[in-house]
Amino acid sequence: MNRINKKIQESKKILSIYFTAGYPKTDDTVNIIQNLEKSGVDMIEIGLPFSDPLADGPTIQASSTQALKNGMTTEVLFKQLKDIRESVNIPLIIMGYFNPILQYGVEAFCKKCEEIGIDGLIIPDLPVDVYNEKYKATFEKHGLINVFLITPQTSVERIRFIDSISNGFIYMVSSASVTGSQSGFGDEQTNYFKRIADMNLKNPQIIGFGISDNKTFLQATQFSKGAIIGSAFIKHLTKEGVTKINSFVKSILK
Amino acid sequence: MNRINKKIQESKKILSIYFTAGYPKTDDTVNIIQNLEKSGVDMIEIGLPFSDPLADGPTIQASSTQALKNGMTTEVLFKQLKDIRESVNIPLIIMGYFNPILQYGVEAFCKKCEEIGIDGLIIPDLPVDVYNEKYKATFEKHGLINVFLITPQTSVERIRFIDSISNGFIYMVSSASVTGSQSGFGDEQTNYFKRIADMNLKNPQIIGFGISDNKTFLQATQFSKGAIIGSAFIKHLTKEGVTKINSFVKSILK
Amino acid sequence: MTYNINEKGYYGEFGGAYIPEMLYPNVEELRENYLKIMAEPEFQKEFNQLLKDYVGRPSPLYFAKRLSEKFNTKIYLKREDLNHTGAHKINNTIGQILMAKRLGKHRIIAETGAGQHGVATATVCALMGLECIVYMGEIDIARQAPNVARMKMLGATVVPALSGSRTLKDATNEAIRDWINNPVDTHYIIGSVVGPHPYPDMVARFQAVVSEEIQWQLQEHEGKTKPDYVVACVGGGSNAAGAYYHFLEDTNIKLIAVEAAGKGIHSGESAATSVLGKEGIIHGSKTLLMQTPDGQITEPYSISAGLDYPGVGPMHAHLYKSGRAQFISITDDQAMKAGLELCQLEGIIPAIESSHALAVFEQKTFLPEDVVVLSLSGRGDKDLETYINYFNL
Amino acid sequence: MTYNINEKGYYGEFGGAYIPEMLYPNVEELRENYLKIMAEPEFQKEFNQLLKDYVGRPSPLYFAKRLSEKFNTKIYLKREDLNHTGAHKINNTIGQILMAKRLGKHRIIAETGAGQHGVATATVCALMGLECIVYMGEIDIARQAPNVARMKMLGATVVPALSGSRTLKDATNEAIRDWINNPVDTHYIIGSVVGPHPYPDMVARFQAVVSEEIQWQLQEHEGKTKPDYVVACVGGGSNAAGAYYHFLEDTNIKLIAVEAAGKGIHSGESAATSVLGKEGIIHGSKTLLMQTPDGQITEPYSISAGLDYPGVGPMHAHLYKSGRAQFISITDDQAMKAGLELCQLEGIIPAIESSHALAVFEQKTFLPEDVVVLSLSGRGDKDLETYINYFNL
Ligand SMILES: Cc1ncc(COP(=O)(O)O)c(C=O)c1O
Ligand SMILES: Cc1ncc(COP(=O)(O)O)c(C=O)c1O
Repeated sequence: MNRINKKIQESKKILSIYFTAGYPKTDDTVNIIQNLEKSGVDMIEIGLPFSDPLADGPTIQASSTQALKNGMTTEVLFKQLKDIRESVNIPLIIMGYFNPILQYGVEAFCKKCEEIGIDGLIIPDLPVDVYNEKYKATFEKHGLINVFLITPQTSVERIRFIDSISNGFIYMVSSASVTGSQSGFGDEQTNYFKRIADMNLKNPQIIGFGISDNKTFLQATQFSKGAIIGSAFIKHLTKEGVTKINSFVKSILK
Repeated sequence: MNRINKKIQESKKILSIYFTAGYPKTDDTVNIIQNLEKSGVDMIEIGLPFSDPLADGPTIQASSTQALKNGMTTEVLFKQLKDIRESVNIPLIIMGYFNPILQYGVEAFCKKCEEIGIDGLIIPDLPVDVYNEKYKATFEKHGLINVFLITPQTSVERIRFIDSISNGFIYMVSSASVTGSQSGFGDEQTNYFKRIADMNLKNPQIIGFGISDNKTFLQATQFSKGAIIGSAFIKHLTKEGVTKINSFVKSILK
Repeated sequence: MTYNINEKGYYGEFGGAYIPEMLYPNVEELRENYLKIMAEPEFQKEFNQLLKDYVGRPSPLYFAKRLSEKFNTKIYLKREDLNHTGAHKINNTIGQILMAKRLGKHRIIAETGAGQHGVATATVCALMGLECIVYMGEIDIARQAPNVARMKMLGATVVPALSGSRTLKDATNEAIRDWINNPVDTHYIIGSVVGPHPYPDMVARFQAVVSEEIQWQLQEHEGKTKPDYVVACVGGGSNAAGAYYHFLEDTNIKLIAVEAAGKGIHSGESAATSVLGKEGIIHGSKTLLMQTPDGQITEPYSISAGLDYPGVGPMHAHLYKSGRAQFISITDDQAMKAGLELCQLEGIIPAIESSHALAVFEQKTFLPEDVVVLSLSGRGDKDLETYINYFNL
Repeated sequence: MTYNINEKGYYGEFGGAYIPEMLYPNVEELRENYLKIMAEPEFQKEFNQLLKDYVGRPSPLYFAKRLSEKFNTKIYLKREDLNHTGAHKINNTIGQILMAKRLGKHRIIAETGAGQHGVATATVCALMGLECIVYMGEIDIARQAPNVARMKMLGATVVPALSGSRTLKDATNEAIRDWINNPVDTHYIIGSVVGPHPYPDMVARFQAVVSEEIQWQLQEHEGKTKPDYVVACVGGGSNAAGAYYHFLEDTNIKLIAVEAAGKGIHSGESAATSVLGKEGIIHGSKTLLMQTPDGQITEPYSISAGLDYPGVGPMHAHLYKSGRAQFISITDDQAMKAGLELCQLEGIIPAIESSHALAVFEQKTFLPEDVVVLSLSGRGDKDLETYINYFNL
């Protein structure tokens, strides 16, 4: 059973952390992953940096730009992750834009992920229909869960459809926004969280975008299986480097 | 008999000098006129300065601008010239653009000229036909000779016509150019001088534009009754003020 | 009474050819030939073809919906701003370059204020492969830099006029001086309905295409060929002459001429010739002009280089004197405001000259059913810096 | 084989909608409605009326006599430079603003490179009274200052894109981010035949008026509706798409696409996508783009801001891949020279983008009887400073 599915079966709320591979330093990747697991994080999204991350806000953009400057590439990332499963057990997801994956070759990319022990992929600009038509078989062959997003604007029908083709969790974007642009959730968002919760989807939802602290984590997980923190953690890395990861995670979980 | 006609009857070549009234100083007018006569000049053209002297080159333009800045006006000029005939006997011509004369009133202007003892007018932008139709009678009533210009481009017919309506002399522009833009005469111009001389006009020709020294004065008067110096004299005034007028004139006549 | 020119070259008492003898052969050659040449079918064909394929005529007659709503009347903009080179000026230069070629000239001179006429002249010279010298006041060179650049790109020589007020009036003087100095091979393309006869009439005829088009375009829009009002700014008066031309004799059609009042009519910094001017002679023509009591021509002022001229063409002097046209003066501030308003209501950045015409709507009330055609004589690309600085954008 | 789009939104293997889920509702709404809305007679009427009265269409098809003589072939220039706002871009923004209104949007965003699309968008927003935000790379803001000024005059907010190469690509990213953040009330007016389906097709259809006109205009000039060649520059590819549109399926008509080679194709400073690009995803579309072996999008370079884009639209990727169009790369130097030549031979100052197309005549020989239609996509007013500095005028 895929580590994501296993993790979801646990009764606890899930804290997932996103970081950009190669940031702040090229070789911080493994170190960050290990520290995150040690600090009690349940799942990790490893960002494959992209030159034109159009769904991301300024914080993640800047970290991607820096990572690329540092020399991060798909090849380098795979090398860094080669032995990751010797030390890390929690689910690992690669989050990246489609073009670098396409250039690597989707088949080759998936194969490599499988070899390393990656559990899933989030590719924001790979549309559902293209995935279904062209890549689903490949993903499944390599035991990879493809995670789809929904937003407050996603129609009920489409949510049901996405639920039907998902087999891990649904990445629920907290509000219409690129990453990092929220601070705290208002009525509109809580209503949206409730509305989705009430749909009783087969896949659990994990909420991302705008989770930055204990308060927003609790708000989000009140209506969902878990929450994903991205920009807030990147900001922490920018300020503190790879030290004090533990205290960052503790400040979320309290 | 008008002083211009009388002067022309003399057998000698005529040297006529142009200067801009009110330049270099407002009150230089009378002084310059007296000095020119004393130095042996035969005729004087008193320039009534105009803001937009479009037939004049940079030297005369600049002197006009300065004269206007000095406060020269038609009224002021007439005041300065009020008693000029007490001290000066040679022909005096006022040269001015039409607009200031029009604003003064053509009739009033002519009357004033007569009172003062002005002998003629040169108004470069008063066309022959308008003069004939509207102003000839007025000029004649006040004993003023209107001097017309011809240029190398003027047709034979038109020269004959201008000759027929002239009764003093014809102002023969040496070449197609605004004032002051020549230095020395070439074949083209001498041919033109000869061509006109050969026409045996009833009015003598006095050549203007581009006479600046003894050499050009002699060249010009070889084929004509006289020559007019403008820019060269203004340059002298700019450099020397009203002093040494005598030596300037001597340098021309040698 | 007629509002057009008579056979002697006068509009009423205005016009004529008050030129030095040195210019006589040139002007006379033109006077004798211009109507004959313009009537030639070959000329007509070439002129119309270039207006269509090169200039982009007909220029649209655009119903300005939001502007009309704001002022509760029907406003049509005659879009001379869409012409090649950005103003009505090119209608005239196309005509004159064809004229010059037929007269055998191969050197072209022009004066320019806003630079639009200079650009339009440089353009047709490039098109025909003729040498081009443009005189432009030193001050205008500074405030209309984009147009100076355009003339250079087009291969023209731009000569600064350094005398007098160093604006349009002085550039015109310099051009005339050049013409005096080059009487045989050179044609002087005057840029407005000014100068000695036959220029005002010739330029008006080349610009008349504007009102000719308005007639059939209005027929399409409104089912009638006649507007109630025609509004145009007046520097020298060529865009107004073009917009009025076919309506001159029909006094049911009201003509409004808009002049630049600069910082205020009586501020001493103005170009409102009809109010401040007196009859006189400027640039070879008897007309209204701003002058001292002594007959010295005054240095005018307007924020708009194209209106910064102390005279008007003789046609306009006559339209004023006879009462055929109503003259309205618009200050810098009023014009700039009206210009920005057009940008933001209609998405059209007008030349500041044209903005003066647009400001009429704040000054005068029209009826809801009035059809008001306004000559949008040019686009504001050349004026961006002035607008930006003025509004601190 | 067809060269047009298929019902799934692909040109051959290129196109599609590779967008984040956050954009799905917006793009889907558009995809479902665009053809229906465009087919409405009311839409057609309003679109065509604005093209005529506001934009100034038809734009002339001008036979460039002196240019033709120089290159010993028959060159016709399609004069998009005469359009309101100075380029072909407005054809598309007029269409899209009408589309946006029918979709009930009241906030408009756009990206811009040369600023032409930004100005065209700001213009139609002013015309319709809609809020307008334009994203523009910081570098482009500096090198296309007149267009920035124009957008401000028109009431638009210009937001600098500070990421990446700070040119068109990054401005597009920022616009997409804005759209993600404002999914309900906002329409994104993309300025070229790029972006997720249905944008490339929608923009091509709005620009198709260009080749529609070419057909009947060529009939008037040459007695036939079909040229031998159609030449256009390609940044994203919208002016080319418009000029090719009605000729796509007729392979007797040769299509030439001109890309910017910057300082030389292999200089590392270039935007010659067809030569340097590989298949990939950019701005929601599968197409050819310049990228590292690792799939990072390369920062392109061209002296011309409008061609300074690392991709091409999917239609053009298909035209290239299928061999339907010949792709030619032109360096900065070649383009600048060709631009100046047009100024001095024809009196037309072209946009530097269009100058790239013009440079083809030095690279490729045509037969004397060939009828070559070249899309003069815009005028050079926005580029004066670049020209002047380049040539030290
Ligand atoms: C756009 C525009 N409108 C108007 C004028 C004023 O000229 P006229 O009064 O001859 O139309 C100019 C002169 O340069 C101009 O450029
Ligand atoms: C004048 C002009 N031509 C061409 C282009 C390139 O765009 P496209 O390839 O979409 O026609 C631009 C872009 O700004 C432009 O302004």
